[in-house]
Parts: sequence; structure tokens; C-alpha cells
Amino acid sequence: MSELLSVSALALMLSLFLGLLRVVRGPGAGDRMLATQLIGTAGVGLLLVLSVSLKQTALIDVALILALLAAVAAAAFTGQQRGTGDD
Amino acid sequence: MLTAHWLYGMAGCLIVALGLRTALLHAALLQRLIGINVMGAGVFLVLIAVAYRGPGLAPDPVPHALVLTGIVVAVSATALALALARRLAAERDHG
Amino acid sequence: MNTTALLVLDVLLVFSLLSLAAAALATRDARRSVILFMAFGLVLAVAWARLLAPDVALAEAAIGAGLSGALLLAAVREQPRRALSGDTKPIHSRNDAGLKVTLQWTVTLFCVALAAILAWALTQAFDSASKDALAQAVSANLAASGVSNPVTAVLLNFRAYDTLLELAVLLTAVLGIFALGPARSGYRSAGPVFDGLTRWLVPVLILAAGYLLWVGAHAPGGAFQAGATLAAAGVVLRLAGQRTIGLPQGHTLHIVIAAGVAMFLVVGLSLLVLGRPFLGYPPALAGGLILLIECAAMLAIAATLVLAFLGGRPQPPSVNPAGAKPGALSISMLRSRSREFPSDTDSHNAESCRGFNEEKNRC
Amino acid sequence: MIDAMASLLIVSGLGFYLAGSIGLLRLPDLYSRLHALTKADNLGLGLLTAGLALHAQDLLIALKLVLIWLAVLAASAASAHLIAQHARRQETPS
Repeated sequence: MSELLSVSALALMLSLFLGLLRVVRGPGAGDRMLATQLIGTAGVGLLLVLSVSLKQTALIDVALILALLAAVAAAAFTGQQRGTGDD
Repeated sequence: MLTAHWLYGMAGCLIVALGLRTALLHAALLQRLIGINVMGAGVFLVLIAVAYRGPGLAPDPVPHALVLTGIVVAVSATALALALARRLAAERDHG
Repeated sequence: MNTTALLVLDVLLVFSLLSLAAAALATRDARRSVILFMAFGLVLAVAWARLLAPDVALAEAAIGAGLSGALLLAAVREQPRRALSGDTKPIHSRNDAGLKVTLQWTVTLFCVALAAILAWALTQAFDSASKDALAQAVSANLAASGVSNPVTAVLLNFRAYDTLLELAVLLTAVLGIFALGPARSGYRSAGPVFDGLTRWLVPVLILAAGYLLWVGAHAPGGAFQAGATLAAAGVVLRLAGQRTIGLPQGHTLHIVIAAGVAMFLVVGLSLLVLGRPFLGYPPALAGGLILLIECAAMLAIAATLVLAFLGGRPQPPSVNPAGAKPGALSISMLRSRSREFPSDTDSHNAESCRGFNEEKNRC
Repeated sequence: MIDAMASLLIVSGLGFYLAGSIGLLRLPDLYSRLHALTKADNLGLGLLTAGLALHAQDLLIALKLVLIWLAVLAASAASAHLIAQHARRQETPS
């Protein structure tokens, strides 16, 4: 199981890293935000795997908060302000 | 000295330098603010690296408490700076 | 997890952090910079978890990855082109250009030197033998602190003065924001999908805040993380175009903002009257007193962060619902389901004229 | 037996994660990337949490894992829609 957890952590980190390339590359703001969502999901997965492999149960709570706040970030990105002629 | 100390500590130092450079040189207020925030994150990285004791060992809680305080203070200072920038823009437009 | 895998993970994490920081700072596009900074916050939360700092990871997940991004995005959105882009004066002569390059190199060299000094100091710190004295003092006195999470013990007991002053800093920041002008104009009423998101996300965020506050005594969590999570609920309601976002009005709001500092002072002074040192809790009562202070601090932090997102003094709505209690922050959030209609042009104009800029422009 | 099943679930979850992120990199435009991303969110994390939950000794932890998956499921569906809507708005200014 320990090997599997190590492999999972690295695979999730790789996934996060690929998402990072898209965040840096863009081209549009929407693409970057999308990639940020992927980084968030990969981060949630990585936290869950780390919570088992580092024996830190509390990291599950961190994963929950990260998942919830990723939704808040997406909402903040798409909210339209009144009276500014927002895009 | 653990490898993790070295890696995260040095990354923290580099991030402090990057953030400070932007805070000093960038023309746009917003990017300067982000620079200051990134610089803060670098300092936090250094502190958390110092608190780390190795896998399976309990880290030092005092730097953790300091960083926790720092994160909250940084976000409120950023908010105040944004409010100042907004007022500045309004004065420049109409003053 | 074996050492090699951990090492590879560390290298990848550090590389991600460095490249995201560099990318966020290199661009001239403000919105790109903000999104990259949000991604930086996400990766940073994972790094804190990896370094066994779950308390910090919670705060970073709530603030770094969520709230400060929302704050900065609101600022970018409001002044799309002009104000935040600052004083980019055109370069007039070759002389100026030369000066600029010199300045850039000087500052860069200064920053590199600073990083080198910091790195040197860090190696000294890692090598110093006495570094564990504080950590040992904390674990030796943890049993008498009233909580079993060492970070909460440090924040609310051993270094309670720091936290009191931190809450004072937050209060000062929010007073500054109040003094600088009215809040940004609100958001358009969101579509059905956004509304659906709001409907479950807001209660879950409030619930998560309560949970974090409660577990903070014995596990990672506490007033800061809970306050930030509660504030996120208010931010989502604001983004969805709701009229009420859970903030009380008038004097009640002032009480809530000052609640953290006030509760700290009340507890500290009462202890002083009873013949104990300021904020020196009796061990038997420490747990309860800490929870009391944390409840007040959570409400104050949440109100501060929501006001930070508003960016100014909240405008009183036309009808002032009387009798909201200071503790009613989260309850009134749940109750507020009143929607604004975007087709209603009158309220639309009135709302936009509340914005500081529009006030002088259009009305 | 349970171990083998948990491992299988975790490995297939990782497959979806990697497929999702490769799709995010390789696909040509935002809308098709959106499609790749939701696979990673929903199935990748779903399978991963299922595998980890099978392994958890504590029922409470298993429940929390399922809760996280549900939260991500609902959040990612909504935010994918919102980001797509945002992109559409920018294409066709109303």
C-alpha cells in the first residue's frame, strides 16, 4: 500500500504540474481559471493521499476547505459587477 | 539539516527576492500589491521550513502560529491597500 | 511514503511554487497576474500540508486560494483599464531609458543580495542547537493551556497578546476601509446555475466554519480558519447578487467588527480584577474562555473579511431590518434569500450610483 | 481482497486524473478542455476517494471522503458551467 500511495502522490503531483503549464500558458483568462480548477482538484486528491501516507487525518479537513474555496474562486471569477459594463 | 529544510528554505528566500523586486519596480499598483503578497508567502515558507522537524516528528508550533497570524494580517493589509488605490483613482479622475 | 518519492514531490512542489511566483509577477496583465497568484496559493496550501502544518494549510486554502483572489479580482474588475495600472509614464529620452535600466539592475542586485543574506542566516538558524527550546516549552505546558492543539494553545493562550494585537490590526484595517469611501457597486443577479451553487455552498461553508471553530481545540482549525470560511459564505452571497449578505447593519455591525478585541479585553480585564495576570487563564477555565474568545474573534474576522471584499462602507438598504443580534451573522445569512432583479432599471441605477466613482460621474 | 479492490480503484482514478490533465494541455480550445477537466474532477477524484475510503479504518473518515467527493462533484459542475458562460459572454458582447 505504501508504494501505491507514493506512486499516487507523484501521479497527482504530475497532474497538478500539467495543469500548471496550462495556467502559465493561457491563452485566455477562462483557460487559466479552468486550469486553476484542475490544480484545485489535483490538490484535493494530493491532500487526501498525503493524509494517509503522512498519517495526518487533519489534511482531510484541509482538502474539504480547498474544494469548497475552489468553487468560491470560480464564482469570484465569473461574477458580474453592476454598473461597470463588465465583460 | 534536512533536504526539505534546504529546498523549501532556499525557495522561500528566492520568492522573497522575486516579490520584493516586483514591489519596488512594477508600475502598476495591483502588481506591486501581489508582489508584496508573494514576498510574504516567501517569508512564510522560510518560517514553516524552520519549524519542520522531519517526517513523523511533530513540528514547532510557534512559527505555525506566527504564519497563521501573518496570513490574516496580509489579507487585511491588502484589502486596505486596495481601498486606498480605489480612492486614489477616484481622486485622480475627479480631483 | 518512502524518502525518494517524498524528495521528488518536494522538488516538484518547490519548482511549481517558484515558477508560479515568477509567472504571476512577470506579466503586465493584472487579471492574469491575479489568477496565477490564486494558483500559487493553491500549491502553497499543498506545500504547507506536506511540511506538516495543517493549521496553516487550512488558512491558506481559505484565504490564499480563495478570499484574497476574490478580493483582487473584484479590484481588477472595477478598474479594468485605468487606475490600477498606475503611472506608466512614457519614456521621453534615451537618458531616461538608461536611468531606468540602471535602476532596474540596482534593485535586482539589491534583491539578490537580500536573498543571499537571508539564505545565509537560514543555514545558521538550521544549524543552531537551541532551536527546540520554544517547541519544548509549548509541549511541556500544553496540558495547562485548556486545548490540545499546540497551535491554538500558542495563539490563544501562550501568545494571546499577539492575537489580541492582531485583531486590533484587523479592526484598524477595517476602519481605514470604512474611512476611504462607500462599498463597490454590487453584483448582477446571477443565473440559475450560480443560484444553485449558492444554495448549497453557503450553508456548507457556514457549517464548515462552525466545525473548524469547534475542532480547533484539539485538532487543526480555530478562529482564523473558521472566520475566513464564514467570510467566504458572505462573499458568495455578494457575488450572486443577493441584497443581504449576512452582515448586520448599523451599530450591530460596529459591535461585530469590534467583537474580537472587545471579548479579549473583557476576559483579560475580568481576570485582572479577579487577581490573575492579564489573559492568564486559570487552567480549569482555560478551555471555555478560549472558546468564548474564539467565537467572538471568528465573527469579527468574518465581518472584517467580508467588508474587505465590499471595499468600503456598506450602504444601508432602503429598509433597515431592526433587531439583528451580533450573533445573528450566520443566521441572517441563511435567511437572506431575497433576490434583486436585473431588469428593474430603477434599482439598477440607484445601485450603481452608490459606487464612489459613479456618484460623481452620472448622478 | 478489499486491498486489491482499493488499489484498483485508486489506480484507475489516477488514470482519469492524468487523462484529464493531458487533455487540458492538448485539446485545442476552452470548451473541449472543459470536457477533459470534468473527467478528472468527477471520475478521477471519485475513484480515488472510493479507494481511500475502502482503506480507511474509521467510518467517519470514509464518510468525510465521500462528502468531499460530493462537494467537488457539485462545485466542479457549477464552476465549469460558469467558466464556459463567462467565455461565451466574452465572445459575443451583449
